[in-house]
Amino acid sequence: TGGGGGGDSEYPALGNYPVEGDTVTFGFNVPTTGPYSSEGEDELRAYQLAVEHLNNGGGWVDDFGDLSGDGVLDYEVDYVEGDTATDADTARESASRMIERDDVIMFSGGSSSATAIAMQGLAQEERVLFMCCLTHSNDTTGKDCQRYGFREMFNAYMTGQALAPVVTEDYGSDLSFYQLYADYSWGQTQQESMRMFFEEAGWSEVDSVATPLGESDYQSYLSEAASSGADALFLNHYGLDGANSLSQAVEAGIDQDMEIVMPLYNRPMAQGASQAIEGIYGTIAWDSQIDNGPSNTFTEAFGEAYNGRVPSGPAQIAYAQTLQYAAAAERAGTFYPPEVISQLEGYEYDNIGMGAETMRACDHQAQRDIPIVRGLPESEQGDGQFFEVVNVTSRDDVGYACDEGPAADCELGDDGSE
Amino acid sequence: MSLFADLLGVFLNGLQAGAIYILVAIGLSIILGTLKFVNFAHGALYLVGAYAGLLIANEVSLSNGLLQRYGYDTVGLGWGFLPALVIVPALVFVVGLAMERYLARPFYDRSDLDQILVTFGLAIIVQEAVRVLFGGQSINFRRPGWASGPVALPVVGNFPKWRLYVIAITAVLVLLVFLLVEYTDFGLVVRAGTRDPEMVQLLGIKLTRPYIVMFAIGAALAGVAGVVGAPLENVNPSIGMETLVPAFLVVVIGGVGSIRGAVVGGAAVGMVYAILVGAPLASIPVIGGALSWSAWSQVGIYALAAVVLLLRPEGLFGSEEVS
Amino acid sequence: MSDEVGTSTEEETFVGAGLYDRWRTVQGNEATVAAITVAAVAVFPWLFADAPVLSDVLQGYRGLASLILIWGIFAIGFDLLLGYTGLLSFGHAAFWGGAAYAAGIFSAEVSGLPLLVVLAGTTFAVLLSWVLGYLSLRRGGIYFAILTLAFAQMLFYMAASPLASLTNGENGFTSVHVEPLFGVIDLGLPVFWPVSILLGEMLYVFVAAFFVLAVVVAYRVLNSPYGIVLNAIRENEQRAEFVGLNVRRYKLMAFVISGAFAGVAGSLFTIHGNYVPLESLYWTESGEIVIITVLGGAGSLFGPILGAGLYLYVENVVSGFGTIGTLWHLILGVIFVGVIWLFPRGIWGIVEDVREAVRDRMGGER
Amino acid sequence: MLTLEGVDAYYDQSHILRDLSVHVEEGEVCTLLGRNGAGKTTTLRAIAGARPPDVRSGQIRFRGEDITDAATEDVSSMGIALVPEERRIFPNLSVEENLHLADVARNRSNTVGRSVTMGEGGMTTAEVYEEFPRLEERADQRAGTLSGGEQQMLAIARTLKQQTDLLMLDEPYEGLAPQIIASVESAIQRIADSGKTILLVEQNAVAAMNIADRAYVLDQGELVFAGGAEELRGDEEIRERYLGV
Amino acid sequence: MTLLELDGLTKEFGGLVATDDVTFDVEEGERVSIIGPNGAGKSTLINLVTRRLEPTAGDVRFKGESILGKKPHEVVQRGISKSFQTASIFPELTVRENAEIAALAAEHGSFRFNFLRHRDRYPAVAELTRETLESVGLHGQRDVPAEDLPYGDKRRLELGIALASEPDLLLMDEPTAGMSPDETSDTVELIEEVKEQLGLTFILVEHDMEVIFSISDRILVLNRGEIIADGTPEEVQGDAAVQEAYLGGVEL
Ligand SMILES: Nc1ncnc2c1ncn2[C@@H]1O[C@H](COP(=O)(O)OP(=O)(O)OP(=O)(O)O)[C@@H](O)[C@H]1O
Ligand SMILES: Nc1ncnc2c1ncn2[C@@H]1O[C@H](COP(=O)(O)OP(=O)(O)OP(=O)(O)O)[C@@H](O)[C@H]1O
Ligand SMILES: [Mg+2]
Ligand SMILES: [Mg+2]
Repeated sequence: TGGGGGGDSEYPALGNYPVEGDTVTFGFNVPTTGPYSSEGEDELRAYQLAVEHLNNGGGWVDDFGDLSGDGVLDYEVDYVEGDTATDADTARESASRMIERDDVIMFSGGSSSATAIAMQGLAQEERVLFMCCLTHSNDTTGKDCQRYGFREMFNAYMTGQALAPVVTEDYGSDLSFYQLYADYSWGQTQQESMRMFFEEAGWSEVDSVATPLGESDYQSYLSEAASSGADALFLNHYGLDGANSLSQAVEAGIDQDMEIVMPLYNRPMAQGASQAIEGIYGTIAWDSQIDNGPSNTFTEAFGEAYNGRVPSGPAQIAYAQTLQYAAAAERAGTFYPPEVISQLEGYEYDNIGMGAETMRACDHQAQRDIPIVRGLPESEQGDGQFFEVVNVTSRDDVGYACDEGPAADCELGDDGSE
Repeated sequence: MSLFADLLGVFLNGLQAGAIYILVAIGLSIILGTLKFVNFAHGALYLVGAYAGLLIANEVSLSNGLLQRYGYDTVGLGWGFLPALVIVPALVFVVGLAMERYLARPFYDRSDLDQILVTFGLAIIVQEAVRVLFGGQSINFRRPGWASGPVALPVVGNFPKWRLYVIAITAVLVLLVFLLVEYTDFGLVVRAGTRDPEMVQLLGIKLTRPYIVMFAIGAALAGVAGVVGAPLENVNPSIGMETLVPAFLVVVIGGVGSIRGAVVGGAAVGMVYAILVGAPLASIPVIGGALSWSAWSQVGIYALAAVVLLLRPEGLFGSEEVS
Repeated sequence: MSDEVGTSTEEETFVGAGLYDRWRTVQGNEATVAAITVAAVAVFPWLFADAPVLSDVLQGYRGLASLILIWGIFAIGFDLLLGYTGLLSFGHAAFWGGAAYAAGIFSAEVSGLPLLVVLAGTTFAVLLSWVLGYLSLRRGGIYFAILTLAFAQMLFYMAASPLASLTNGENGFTSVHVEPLFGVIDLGLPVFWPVSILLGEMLYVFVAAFFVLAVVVAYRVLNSPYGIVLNAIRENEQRAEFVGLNVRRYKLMAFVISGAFAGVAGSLFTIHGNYVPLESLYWTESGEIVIITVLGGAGSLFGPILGAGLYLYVENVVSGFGTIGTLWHLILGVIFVGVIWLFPRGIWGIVEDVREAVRDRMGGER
Repeated sequence: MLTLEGVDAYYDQSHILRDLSVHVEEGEVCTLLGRNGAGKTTTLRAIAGARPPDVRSGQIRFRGEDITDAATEDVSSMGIALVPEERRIFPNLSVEENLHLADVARNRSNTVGRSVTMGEGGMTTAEVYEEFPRLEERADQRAGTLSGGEQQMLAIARTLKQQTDLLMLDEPYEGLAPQIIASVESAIQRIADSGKTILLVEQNAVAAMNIADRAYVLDQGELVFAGGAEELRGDEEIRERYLGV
Repeated sequence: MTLLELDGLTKEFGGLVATDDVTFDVEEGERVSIIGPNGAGKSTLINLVTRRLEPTAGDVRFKGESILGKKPHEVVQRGISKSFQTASIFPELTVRENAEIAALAAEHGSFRFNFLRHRDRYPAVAELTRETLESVGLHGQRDVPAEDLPYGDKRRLELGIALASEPDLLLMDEPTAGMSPDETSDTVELIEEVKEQLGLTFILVEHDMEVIFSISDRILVLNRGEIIADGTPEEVQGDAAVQEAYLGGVEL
């Protein structure tokens, strides 16, 4: 190799290319303060692990054919951290510091769609690649998609598709349901896809009511839901909102009369709602219970590095995204972003524990399987385990064409090459 | 479902939503009314009450924050919920004493502006200290069986038990404070001092002690609000500020210094909120059809405050100051 | 009045004092203020981000330099209200964020020409501050603070949900589209060499031009009749009314002027970031500008700018320094309380005290 | 019993009392006369420890103890009571509550944990009502809604309940109808007869002379006359110049 | 010409009647003093004229036009100015700036959009400021912060501020309160001087009889909100009711 970015490179300068010196810097921008800090810190552990493996081998690096375990393109990998505070404004500032001051060649992070979308926009402007971590909004690879952003995580649309078959099989195919949704883009798209796919499956929507983002008291809404006479309640809330709405629903005895479904789980939510998640269906990014080679390798490596800690779903995505970037750069033989992008677009892989996947070229959305889980009883929770995986819905049952669903609104923008 | 049941449900929801605001607002209002002290750190007392309650009642496992980093993976005494309910008010009372003595008193003679700023700064410090120590994550405040789960009410149906307790606790505390202020010598001195502190002193009554006690009572109420209110939601470092802003609105709506005002103001905010969310309006589409009123519920309480202030600047039960 | 200055200079017996007096008149000169500001703004980004030793210590970067200037504009305007008129608004996020959204939406829907975008955002902020000011100024003191807070929060919740079709809600407004300046100069490109060594991108020049303008305008306002009228209102509102001044209209004007500054800053923020975060309307943003202004020194022209620099530096650079970094909020809170307690005139006040002390020392030697 | 020595008092920068020396003997009725703005009220406030005014030099002693810088409530609990000018009743409290405040001050069990030492012999509420039957009629009315005269009665009545050795009255007849004045006058007379010391401030020299043993006349904060009541009656010039008669 | 007419002016505070059906006229060029015991309602009366208080009943006419419903600053713009009981100045501003504020209000009216024009570009304002400071003898101290002035000078400045608004009618509430005899006589002189120079009409509230008798054409005596006497100093001095209510009628 050697075309990595030194003075003799065949590509023009673009973004932070060429890389100066003999180290290449990655930026990891996660919430280390704020409501998602516990998740952010787990992601950070995974990122650090990824860098460690890239430089010295270990974990998936030994299995990825493209990676050597001796840096990337012969550059040693260094990294800088930033704190998004789960706030789009802060995230963007922090990212621009990495790009401007620390000359990162790639950055990653997320843990909320707003921050991911904000950072992805910056990536496109600055011509620095952004590997999205945890972001579930349709918009990330829909109307706010970018040439310089890639998403491994699935989205709200796919969650609806994945949940419908599993839930209807368990509860029956002719139930009526009531939806509460957080009144912002993620909540709205989540609510729409739940309605679409559950009505397709034979259920009928009684009503759906918007709740303000950041609401902490759902009692009034839940009373309305309880008196609607519906058979099931979908709580399209995420993070703290979700922890509150779910635990308050159980508190109000809604689970006695209705089936509750929580389309998207994350760990802070499970910690917040703890006993209330028992038996409640939802989707998660990844879970250590998923039993296959890459999953087990990762769980093991992570545990080894961090005192036996069990990695969370976002940690797995963080780790995967870092290695995917490095592998693409190796395949491209350069850090020149347009070349790396073309290596990632349409890339087929089966090495991160979620089955065979494609990073679709038309919207940069990974086409992959989706784990369906139910919450564990409180007594069985702990050690990073909150759910049991009941099914992994195959990617063949979810997804949409490039001119359908969110992808229809996606325009990727140019890659900045001349 | 009958209209009656609907309305009753909305009423009950409004009441419980208002209850916590009332508890926080009363202290805020009394302190502002009697001591003429603007306390933006009152929400921090709510926060302290919530975390103190949590740590007394439960054993909490931390997943980040400074404590966790230094090896304290689980913190908390785990003594149970009832001891927390008893200890927290006393604890926050003491915090209130200290706050009056060391923060408020040096600022009595300074402008409102300085008072707002210094207490705002303190609120940030407390919130950030909690965040640094315990991490930013939301913690579930578990309660024993008698205080959790639903109870079947006639007409309304299932209703969370703890919320009924909250309404009851609020009612009892409000009544106690009301009796204290209206029917005891201590209250008499405080009420007199509100109007003419110098004359009270001319009669030979030292005011520093009643003032510090009043401050601490206001603080303790916020602490109680924290320990009874936090279990409704999850506990995290920003709940203090999130409670403070609406509580201030309640004070302003009700009229500074008036217990009655705080109660009516709190109930009004709760009701407006419950009505905007509730069924009678939820089904009426706004122009454009797609939106329902519930999206306006937060906007609604701020609008209520703005309207009251514009029409009746001194608040519903406020007295026009004679300058 | 000029003859008076002349006489007093003549009366001075000591050369040193005469020089000092002349220095004061020069210092009081608007052109001088503008020149000093231009000079400072011209070397600032280089010193901050590229200067040999200094920048390694500071760990600054150019994007932050322009952001500091943008917040500086916001803070200057806020101080006209807080420091000079004595009104504490807890709702200035409404004008900052409102202008940011207005500018963003304008750029997407009408025209992305930077000057027009700034004009659109500022106009919106002016109109909004006129309405909110009219309503909030019905009451003073703490009520004013809470009313402004309530209106701003209302706007935040509206932008978050009911108006999400316009604002893109929680995800922030992503469709900002900024065109080249006058249709020809791309803001993202470096200025011509060698000026680019100092100034970097055109965007900085664009922002810095507004910053200098803001300083000059604020200086003008403070030296116009408004300067003393606003001061008079702060010191003794009732007396101001009883010399025949329409205090409420002057307060409203102060509010609107500060809204206009916030509007310019908010619009520049949109152009700077190509994106409008929903948080720009949240009350914490109002809290930040209060902290910045008070920390820097309310009631002085340059104090708040210092405050903006310090705050943003701590927020964006110090926050990355390991353990201390995660404590940055806490540390700022402690400093803030300390400043209010011990140095109500802020950092600028300390600077002035030191200057005074040095001058006294020199005077003693004379 | 009470001595002021060379007292200078200020409101901010305005110099009100200038080198004032006054003394009051145990058991006497002493009056302080002077035109509007002469500084009479200021003197009483200075004694009572009310701030402002600000006493910058001189000394005030009560029974030998220096009370120049003592807190208001401490002065009060040493047995000095002030009925201030204007009707400083508590408008938001009922008449009964206003009167009860005096009990609170007196009764150590009712104050918030502070021990109080006070003189003997204040009236009970019943006695007060006997003295001012109008107040009994209005016992439950908010004091702010009383007429001016009734408010003045209440202000005096409140202090009559206190156990005081030295009673300072600032224009107690202000705004009272003649027959009420008579009743207040006789009440004061009775207090005086019971051996209490009284320092009475009046503009109405006639009324003051009726009960006073000794008089001081103030002008622009300076003492221009000190002597027996009889002596003042005889001093045409002082009366002419400083009392406007 | 009749400058000011009060017609049945009544002000109640809660139950308390502070001024009770007060009716009187003030002619142009007249110097009227109002005296009366503490709480008689003198300040209340002044505040009613300056529109700081809203009357319960009655009317106030200035130059033949009712000023009820006007804002205080509008009343000042029409030519009623007030000097305050306790020194009401702008402490942190310099003496010159204090006078300048009033001069601005006089020259520019109650409000103007002129925030982008330098202060020094208004010669008329500067001129008026200078004149004012000269007439109260503070020109020499113009650059001193007002709070550093001795008390007597503060009162002068306070009077200067009132004069700078170029009033037709000047209301003065206890202008010599808190002054030493020397300061008082200086102030009397100052008032005399101003009265000669500007030919002002004024209403003076004072407790100091020397001041009152030396400068008023007419004295009104107020007691418990009612006018109990109205006449020349000699007439008032001889009035029995006044003796009784105010001067203390020492008939021994
Ligand atoms: N709070 C204050 N601030 C400034 N000056 C004051 C204050 N109170 C009183 N004065 C002034 O102090 C002087 C003396 O006032 P004081 O009230 O002692 O007079 P007095 O003899 O009681 O008069 P009166 O018979 O009118 O009650 C007056 O000139 C008055 O204006
Ligand atoms: N804002 C107010 N609220 C209630 N009562 C008031 C108010 N202002 C004045 N009063 C009452 O009205 C009456 C008249 O007061 P005013 O100040 O006019 O008296 P004054 O003649 O100026 O007395 P002084 O000579 O002491 O200045 C007094 O009894 C006073 O207590
Ligand atoms: Mg008096
Ligand atoms: Mg008066």
